[in-house]
Amino acid sequence: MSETLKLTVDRQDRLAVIYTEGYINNQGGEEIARAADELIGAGHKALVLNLHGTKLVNSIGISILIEIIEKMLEIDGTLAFCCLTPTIEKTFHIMGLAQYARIFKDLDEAVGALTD
Amino acid sequence: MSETLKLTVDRQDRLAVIYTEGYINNQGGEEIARAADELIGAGHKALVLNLHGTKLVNSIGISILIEIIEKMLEIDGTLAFCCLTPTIEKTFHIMGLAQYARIFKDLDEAVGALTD
Amino acid sequence: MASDAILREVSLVLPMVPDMEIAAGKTATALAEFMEMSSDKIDEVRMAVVEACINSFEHSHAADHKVHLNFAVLGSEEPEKLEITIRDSGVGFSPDDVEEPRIEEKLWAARKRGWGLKIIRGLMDEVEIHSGRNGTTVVMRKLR
Amino acid sequence: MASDAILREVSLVLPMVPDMEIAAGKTATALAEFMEMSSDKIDEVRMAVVEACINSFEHSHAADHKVHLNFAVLGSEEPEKLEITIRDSGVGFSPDDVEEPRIEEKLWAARKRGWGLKIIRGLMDEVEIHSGRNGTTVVMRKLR
Ligand SMILES: Nc1ncnc2c1ncn2[C@@H]1O[C@H](COP(=O)(O)OP(=O)(O)O)[C@@H](O)[C@H]1O
Ligand SMILES: Nc1ncnc2c1ncn2[C@@H]1O[C@H](COP(=O)(O)OP(=O)(O)O)[C@@H](O)[C@H]1O
Repeated sequence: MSETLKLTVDRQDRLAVIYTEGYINNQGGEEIARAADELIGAGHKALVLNLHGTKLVNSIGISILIEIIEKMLEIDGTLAFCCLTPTIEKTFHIMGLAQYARIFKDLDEAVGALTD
Repeated sequence: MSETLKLTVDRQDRLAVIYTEGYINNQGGEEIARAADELIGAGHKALVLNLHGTKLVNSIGISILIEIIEKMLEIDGTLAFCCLTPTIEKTFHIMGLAQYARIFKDLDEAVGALTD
Repeated sequence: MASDAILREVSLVLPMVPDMEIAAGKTATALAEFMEMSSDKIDEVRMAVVEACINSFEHSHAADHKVHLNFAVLGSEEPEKLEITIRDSGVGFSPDDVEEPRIEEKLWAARKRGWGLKIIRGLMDEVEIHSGRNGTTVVMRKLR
Repeated sequence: MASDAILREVSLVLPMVPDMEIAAGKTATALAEFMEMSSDKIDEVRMAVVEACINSFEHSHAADHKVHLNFAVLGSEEPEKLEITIRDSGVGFSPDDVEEPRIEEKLWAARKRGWGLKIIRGLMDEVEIHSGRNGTTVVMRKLR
């Protein structure tokens, strides 16, 4: 109930940023996937997921994000994450997500790298 | 163990500010009382307890603060609190502490009022 | 409408040792957040639970050295009320014989304590205390 | 030195309903904070507990619809280890038969899930799973 994820989307040019706030569980993961779908549909080829406002994720929520990676690979785009807590970053490494999505310390670093 | 209170003291002229960080329980209350004693001994007649870094107190810790009020009344000094969470402020009102100690929203307000 | 169906129930058993009241406060917070209580109310519930635990830790002398807590989210369909029960199997006391603390009397008194129950009553919407030879049970409720 | 004396022990019973894993995470956090674990380790413990609870919620089909948790701070004098036991009385499973998930295989696969146990093992120092017809017990430990 209270644990609903809040999403904010910032559409730039080629790039778009999704900001999350809250717990990424089942529903949270699905909401992010929906938002990403829309952005991909609208032509954005580089997506940054800014998880600054997310301190907790679960494996179900994260596994849904694998769909976004698939879609990005299909369109030859890039998915990046930034502002991960150490535990979330560790989890992404445990899962091997780090091989298919780029991980940046903060948004500036991510945007810099993706708009070169 | 982990729940130890951290105190920082800022000695100004007549005024001194005690900043707390952490849980004000039994030991926490005693530490504050000791710090206040020292400051009163050193001649400070106005004390501000800045509880910005304290989100939880218990009644044992708070009851120890009544000693500081006594000492302040004895020397005709002033005890003030600032940056209280709404629950801590409510608790001070429930206890009637608010009649004997002044409560300010922030440090600026407290310092302003006490150095007039 | 009946508002007392139990929508969720959590139980917690804590050892009577310093700082364990924090764990009780966190469980209360988790349930209150689930109910989408305002953050101020959540904080009030947390403090009330902390006080009740400390009372059991300090005064009950329960042989099992444990406090038993139950957290129930009550409501008809939507969560309406958080009911927290704090139980010890200690020596008990007579709540009616506890004198209401007054700040005027606590100033310059040797014993400055005795605020816990007053604070609990001030922070919660309903408080019941059942106490006797088999221990003490405090039931407190907060409306969403 | 014997390091397995129980310095503190807390038990928690949760209903198998969404978001209740958060309460388990908060209790784990309270104990880990008490031990003065680093905030990174505390966060790892929290996530591992959340995952284990979700597994019981989702897969156990326990008739009592409850997860039973035990949190024990172990050590000789100082706290050294946090041991968390998550138990359900559900259908059980064979941990050895669970295939290790690999990202290469999950990409373009219909079922992308299956990461919980791997994450738990990656975040905790020791993990034991006992499972059978009477349910599943996961014991996980983290050194301070
Ligand atoms: N769980 C309990 N078991 C036995 N006695 C209790 C319990 N809770 C409260 N009491 C009694 O009630 C009195 C008042 O409690 P309280 O208002 O919390 O103040 P304090 O704990 O500071 O004395 C206590 O001093 C104690 O005698
Ligand atoms: N408590 C449990 N009771 C029954 N089966 C379980 C339990 N925990 C895990 N399992 C089994 O182990 C499998 C792997 O679990 P996990 O790695 O957490 O991934 P996921 O939950 O996403 O499937 C589950 O699909 C389930 O079959």
